[in-house]
Amino acid sequence: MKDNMEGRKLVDQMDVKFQTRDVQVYYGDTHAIKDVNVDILDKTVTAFIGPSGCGKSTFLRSLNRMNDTIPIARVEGKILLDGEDIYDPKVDPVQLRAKVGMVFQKPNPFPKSIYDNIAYGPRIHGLARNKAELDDIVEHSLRRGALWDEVKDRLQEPGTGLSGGQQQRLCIARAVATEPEVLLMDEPCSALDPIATAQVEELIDELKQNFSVVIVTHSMQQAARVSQKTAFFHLGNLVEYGDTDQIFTNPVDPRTESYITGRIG
Amino acid sequence: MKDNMEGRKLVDQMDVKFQTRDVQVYYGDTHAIKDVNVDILDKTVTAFIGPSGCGKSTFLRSLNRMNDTIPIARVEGKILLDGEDIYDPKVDPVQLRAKVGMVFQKPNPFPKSIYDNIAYGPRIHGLARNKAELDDIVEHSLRRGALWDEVKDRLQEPGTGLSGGQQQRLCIARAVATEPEVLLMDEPCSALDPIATAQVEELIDELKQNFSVVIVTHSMQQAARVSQKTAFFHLGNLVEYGDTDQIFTNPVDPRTESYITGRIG
Amino acid sequence: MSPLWLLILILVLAIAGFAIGRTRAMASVDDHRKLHSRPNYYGTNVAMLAFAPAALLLAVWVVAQPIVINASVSHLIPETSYEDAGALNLIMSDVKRVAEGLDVAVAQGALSAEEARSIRTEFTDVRARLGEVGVALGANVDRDVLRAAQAYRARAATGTWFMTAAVLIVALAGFFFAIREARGDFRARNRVENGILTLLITAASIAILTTLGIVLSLLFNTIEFFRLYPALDFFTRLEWAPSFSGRGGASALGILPLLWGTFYISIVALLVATPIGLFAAIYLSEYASKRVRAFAKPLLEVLAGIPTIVYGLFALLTVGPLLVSVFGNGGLLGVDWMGGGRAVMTAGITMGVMLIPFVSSLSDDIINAVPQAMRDGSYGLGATQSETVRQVVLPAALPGIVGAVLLAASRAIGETMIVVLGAGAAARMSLNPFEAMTTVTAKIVSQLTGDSDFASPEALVAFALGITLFVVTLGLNVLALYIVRKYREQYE
Amino acid sequence: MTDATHGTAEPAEPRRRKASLYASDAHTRRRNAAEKRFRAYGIAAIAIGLFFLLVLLVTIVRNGTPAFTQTFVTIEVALPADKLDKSGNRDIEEMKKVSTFGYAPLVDDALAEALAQAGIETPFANAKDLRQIVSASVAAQVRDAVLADPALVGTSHEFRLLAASRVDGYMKGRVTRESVARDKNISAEHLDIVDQMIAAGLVERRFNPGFVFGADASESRPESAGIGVSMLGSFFMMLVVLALALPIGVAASIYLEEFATQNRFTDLIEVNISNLAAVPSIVFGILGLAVFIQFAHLPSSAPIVGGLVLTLMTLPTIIISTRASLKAVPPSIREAALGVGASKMQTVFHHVLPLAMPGILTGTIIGLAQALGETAPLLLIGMVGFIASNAPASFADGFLAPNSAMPAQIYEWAKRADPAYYERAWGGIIILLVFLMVMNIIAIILRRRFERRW
Amino acid sequence: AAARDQVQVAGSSTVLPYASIVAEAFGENFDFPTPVVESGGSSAGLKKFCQGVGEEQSDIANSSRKIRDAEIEACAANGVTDIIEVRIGYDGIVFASQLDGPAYTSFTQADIFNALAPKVVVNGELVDNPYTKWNEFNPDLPDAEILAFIPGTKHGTREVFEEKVIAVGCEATGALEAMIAGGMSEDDAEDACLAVRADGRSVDIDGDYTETLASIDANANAIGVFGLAFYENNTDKLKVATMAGVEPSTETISSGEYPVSRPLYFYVKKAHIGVIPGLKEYTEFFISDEIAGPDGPLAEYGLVSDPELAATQAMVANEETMQ
Ligand SMILES: Nc1ncnc2c1ncn2[C@@H]1O[C@H](COP(=O)(O)OP(=O)(O)OP(=O)(O)O)[C@@H](O)[C@H]1O
Ligand SMILES: Nc1ncnc2c1ncn2[C@@H]1O[C@H](COP(=O)(O)OP(=O)(O)OP(=O)(O)O)[C@@H](O)[C@H]1O
Ligand SMILES: [Mg+2]
Ligand SMILES: [Mg+2]
Repeated sequence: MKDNMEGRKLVDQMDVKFQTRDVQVYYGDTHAIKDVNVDILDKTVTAFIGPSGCGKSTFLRSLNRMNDTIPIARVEGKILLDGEDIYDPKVDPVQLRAKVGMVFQKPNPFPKSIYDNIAYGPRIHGLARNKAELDDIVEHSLRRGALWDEVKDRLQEPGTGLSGGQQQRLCIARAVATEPEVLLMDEPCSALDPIATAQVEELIDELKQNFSVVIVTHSMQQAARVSQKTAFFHLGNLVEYGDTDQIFTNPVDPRTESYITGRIG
Repeated sequence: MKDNMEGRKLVDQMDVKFQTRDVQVYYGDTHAIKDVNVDILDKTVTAFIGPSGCGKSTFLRSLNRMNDTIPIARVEGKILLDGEDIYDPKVDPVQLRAKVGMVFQKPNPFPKSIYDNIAYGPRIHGLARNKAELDDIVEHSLRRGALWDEVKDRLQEPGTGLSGGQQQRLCIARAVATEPEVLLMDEPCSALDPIATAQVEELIDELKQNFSVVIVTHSMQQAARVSQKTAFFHLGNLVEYGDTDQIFTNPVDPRTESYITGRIG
Repeated sequence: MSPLWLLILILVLAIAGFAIGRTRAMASVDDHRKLHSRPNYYGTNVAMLAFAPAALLLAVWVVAQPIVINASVSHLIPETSYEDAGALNLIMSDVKRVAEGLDVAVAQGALSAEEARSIRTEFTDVRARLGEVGVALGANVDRDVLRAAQAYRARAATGTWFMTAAVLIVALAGFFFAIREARGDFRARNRVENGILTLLITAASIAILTTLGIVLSLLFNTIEFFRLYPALDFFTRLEWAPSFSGRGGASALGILPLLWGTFYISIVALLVATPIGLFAAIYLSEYASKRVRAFAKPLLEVLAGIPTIVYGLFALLTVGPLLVSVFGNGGLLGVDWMGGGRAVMTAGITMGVMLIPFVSSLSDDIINAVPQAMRDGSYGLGATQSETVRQVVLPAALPGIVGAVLLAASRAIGETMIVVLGAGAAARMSLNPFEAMTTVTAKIVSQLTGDSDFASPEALVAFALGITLFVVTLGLNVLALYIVRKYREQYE
Repeated sequence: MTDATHGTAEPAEPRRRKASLYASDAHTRRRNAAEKRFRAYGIAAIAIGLFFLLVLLVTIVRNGTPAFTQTFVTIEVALPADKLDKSGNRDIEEMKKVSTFGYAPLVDDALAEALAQAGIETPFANAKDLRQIVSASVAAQVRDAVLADPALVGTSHEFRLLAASRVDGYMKGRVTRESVARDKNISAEHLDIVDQMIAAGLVERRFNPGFVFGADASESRPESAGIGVSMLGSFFMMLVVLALALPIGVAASIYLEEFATQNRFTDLIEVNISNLAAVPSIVFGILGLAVFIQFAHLPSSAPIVGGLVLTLMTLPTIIISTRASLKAVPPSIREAALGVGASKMQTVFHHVLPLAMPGILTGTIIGLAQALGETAPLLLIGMVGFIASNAPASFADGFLAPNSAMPAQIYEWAKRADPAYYERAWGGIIILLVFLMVMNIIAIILRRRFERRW
Repeated sequence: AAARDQVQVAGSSTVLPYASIVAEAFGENFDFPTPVVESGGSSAGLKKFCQGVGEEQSDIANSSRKIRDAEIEACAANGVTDIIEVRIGYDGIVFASQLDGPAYTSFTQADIFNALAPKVVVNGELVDNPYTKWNEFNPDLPDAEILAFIPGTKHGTREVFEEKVIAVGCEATGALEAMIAGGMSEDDAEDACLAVRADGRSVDIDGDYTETLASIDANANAIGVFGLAFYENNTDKLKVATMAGVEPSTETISSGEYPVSRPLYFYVKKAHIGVIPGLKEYTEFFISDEIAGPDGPLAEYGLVSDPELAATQAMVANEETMQ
């Protein structure tokens, strides 16, 4: 209860979606995320960049409590969504995750048909009143995921029989279908060709009109193209966070500069 | 026997590693690869590019008969490695795969320690005489895979507990450890940051001194940087194959041009 | 040399071969990396070639030699002394017994080897001499039999000699052949793996052999049964009432009420075991802490290890009366559905309890093997754990779970003790699950272990029941396989 | 819970927008309720399972523990030479001629003597009437002692003799004075004597090693029956089962799951195996009798035959569970191994099999449990009945000499008329379960080591 | 294979207790190993016995009934021709109920028939059995629900029960006559007499007496059919019913006063005598006065000893086979 009050106090800007305070994540003894404080804005695309293994995925997963599923993972500090502490015992992680959708780094389609993969979220959240509506949602989501044309004739085939990039887009479409308020995307374009990438970036642009999007990417170009804010992680630390333009043109921290210019990894 | 003779006849250039003639791949009724004829040269890096779902992985997998593991997949046509038909019943796919290593699109570490992940190949192929040699191989491979520094203190931890990019590098290191003559890499850098990418590209460059490398990539820049030959696939067809320079500067087929300039996907 | 010693000898040869093959292969190349396979494969190849063919020959020989000798010796019996093949058979078994008896006598020192070769019925009471060493003979030994027996022994000795030679030759041939092969470019691994594959196939065909054995061991008596009892009655009659008083065909031996009881009871058992087992499995693998799981799972498995007689008594003394007090006359519900404690429900529920671990433990392992990424994908969409389990994990684990349930069903069909004590012995065709019924299996056991005339249809019917049940379950299994194939989902 | 405190009933709104995380909407509440129900089902399922287990175990233990103690009578028995060795030259062959019928009166006299010494009056004129206090086995016990040590003849020796089952039952509360009224095997007078003997310290109830280690006894002397020898029978059978069923089962599964191409033949094998699981166990007994005893001429009543039959019976269980767990290993693991040039065989043995191990071990545990508790097939191969052999003389004898098995022994005891056997049957079940646990513990520990998620 | 050195016995589980007592005493007193006595039913035992002559075949079959002609033929077909039949005594078959239950003291066969037959004679007419309580047809019997646990059709006891109780009752109550009068042939009527009602008041027990006992335990009014020996070992739980006023005991049965009993047998393969060590000795020991006599351990256990034991002893001594 006290936490809660405090939480509410912290919300001063209305367009802050996520506030994190001194977040630490441990895997057993490994300290994977150290003291991360970041405010993620609403209706904004935030990019997480940083060398492989620096903790981007870990931090991203802590934003919708996906780390709960890893037995050895432990999160400390405070993460507020709309001013509410998501690690509060009163919070139902299920509801949280419905609000904060996620696309994983490794595509993980269900061993079901393509249709059922997409329809899964809407079904459990009761987003469709009938079959026709559900069909609509599926088509719409697949279109947004830039996959519709490739799979429209094989909706009943298993999602696991798709190519790597197709699976990735399927997972994007699946996440979009539940209409989350925040979408966390872990390298959503890693297996996509430039055109598909462009389509996904378009989708991200469209989503940001109403929602908040957080994207992990290794492509500076992509970060520069789609995001308004960028956070640079290094060895578990949030080194720098600010407007994307500023980070890419005029980074404050020397490490950021080295990374962007390709000197540290 | 006859096939074999014929195969030998076809070898006119000594530096051709793979020759494929009218290769077709089917998944059940889906015709995923159509009439592909391509000569992959020794000591050369060949890049496969093309929109997602066009059949790059499928074709790559048919080069070391990994498609054998998919019950519904069927390969027709002729694929010659050093003039010998790899689909000849006399050919031992195991030996073939030891010669033709592979890095998969989705990182798939064994649920074993990092050390054992790397050491597995050398062990079964008897590449090390003793523990010290094996340690050497593991270290060397991890270094080549640009992962050594990150994992040298946790070699006994499970490979599945690594970050996405780390897993990808682990799989690269694992493939390199068996010293294959040809290395097939399916989007090896998709989850890597620029620096790690550069290191892997360096590795590829190094490998091509002695071996043949085939790499699937969605990054035109990467293809241009590392490869000498480029093959462009579209909807299961090999649209164009030639010197990388030529493909990127002066493509013959309009589809290639559209793809490279970002108009079709 | 006796087969056992021969076996040990070739085993030693194989072990030596392993070492030699390995060393030779390593020596054949300057760098062992140039070997096609790992050195151990070369060693194994030598061991395999030295051992396997020789052992196989040995096995075949040990089986075939008596048959061959039997055939050759039977010519020594004058044709006048027997009427038909059956009688010759009898005489020959006597011959063998005498021959073995002589062997035993020699081994025990009751006869010298020379004596054994030369004794004559005219001068020695062979039966008595052999009786002294504890060899049972059916009748006094006549001259021809003894002569044949002596010939039998002589030929057996020669045969054994040849066997020793042949087996050793084959072993050595394999040995040297493989040693010669142990060179760097030889594909030893492929050879060894083919050997292993052969073993695997052999193991798989044991199932076929068992089936064949079962069918054959039931078939003759079944045919005999149908000679005595009309098949049509057996398959279509709705009554099961074997009689005792030698009233011939008065027994009613219709299988249908038994089959009905079998399926009714099995279904009740599965209705108990499947949900409980499945929910237990889900809880153990998805919700329970490691601690709880490590403790609850083996405990549940104890249920599978409690002897069925305990379950039977449990059904009879606890479950039955309990059910009667609920569903019986003057029971809690005020209905009078249940006359006595013995009922389909009693047996079904008890059997269900026994089958819980079959479903729970096996399913738990399978559910646990579903990759975490599947669950993550579902949680990431805001699914609750139960939605994840029901819609993602269970479908992925379905083939294994079906296997577990089928196994439980099989067990239910094959169970006897619980049925006898819980459901009774009376065959009945009724829809009321609170009535006593019985199963095919229970009747197989009771007719086999009963007191009726063993040549009568009442006893032989057990075999016909066995084979019919076999065919029926075969059909059900084909159906199950078909269904599983249709709904199979593969992850990744 | 959360929903309870924040339970403002909002109208059900399909798309939750900007709702507080702390307050759940109706749809989520419904889902959470479903979740809780689901979880409760799980707990309930386990609770039901464990409840039944508890009930069964309590029944077993309550009925079975009395079997572990037994009532003994300790008395001096005079061993007069004129009765036991008439020739007087201590020739064993000669002494063997005196049968147990000759020894029985000695025990009667000893009893009478002991009572007299303790000052207990007997209403019986004839010492023979006292015989009903001690077991029918005591004459044999004395005789064995004398034949083992002929020097005892002519002396008095103290023996601890088994009390008769009725006396034992009296000590354990099973036999009461009312029930004795119509019992011709013992009378109230005997019980009076026993009461006084207890007071005099001649009768005591103590742990009975003979039950755990001894051999079966006939119907008329339950007090001397033990389960030890049949435990050895079970042990040797389980050796056979483990040595054959596990490797054969795993090998067959590997072939079917990893190597066999799907065709009619493998379908046939597959259907066959699941069908074998449904074959009643007694049919395996018929098979065993026909194949192993009548065709292969293995000795009947021998644990080796029992082991072979049980192996065939257990195979389907192991194969089905092994196949299911092989199937559950994700294909990406296989691809990874094949990709570095491992052969299929290596892939299976190095990667797939270890990952499938938990399921294999579960199948083995369940299969062995089933095999260990099975009676019906043993009925046909001659392992059920009165097979009071002694412990096997050698390892090979363990497989070949006639023996029974624990479940068969328990089954036999449960059928016998004397209620003392009923208690022994339950006691046997306790031992069977302990045996089972010991057998499974290794498998359970191994299974925990192999368990992992990926 | 090493020669078998112990006597191998198989067969009836009714004879098993007696055989095991004898085998045990035999093992204690002779140098021969204790015989192996398998149970498994008379049918299985005789089948094994008739499989053939030889070391791997069994020596003795215990049987709770006389060997049948068809079985003798089957034996002969397998070369088992010389069979010695040994009758060891009689098994009394008794009715008993819960100790605290109603007292069934004045049974006759007719009462049992009236209680358990599907059709009975009421007022001279053959009707579907209307009775639910014992005292409805015999006021001397208790006012208790009819419930009987009778041996299942696998048991030899059932045959005795049918012939010595039900069939007798059928005739006594006039049901047989009524059936014949109703147009049945004599054979059919005799058959029909033996049926029992199927409405759950008569329950077949395929298991053993322990199962019957457990069933009785759970049903206060029920009566069950037991062997005399079993009853005598369980007097703490069971109360025996008299039959035609006679209480069953070894004495009343051997004198023939108590009508329901059956002989028990074992069969010896003559060909094995003299070759299987101890076979003859075991056979003689079994029927010696010390063992099978009225004061021997078998009688003590509940076997009704055979008044003509001496004749059997002589027959065994001479190895007289069945013709
Ligand atoms: N196992 C499979 N079963 C059925 N169809 C498949 C399977 N794998 C791939 N396909 C189909 O074959 C086509 C080619 O797939 P492939 O994986 O080769 O594409 P790709 O070029 O590698 O694409 P990406 O860049 O997205 O990885 C696609 O349409 C895909 O859906
Ligand atoms: N399940 C796990 N168990 C143990 N350590 C882990 C686990 N997952 C990640 N780590 C470790 O935590 C650190 C951060 O990992 P994380 O996955 O967040 O990296 P990342 O920034 O996403 O990298 P990448 O770009 O390669 O995906 C790494 O050192 C990684 O090895
Ligand atoms: Mg990551
Ligand atoms: Mg691909």
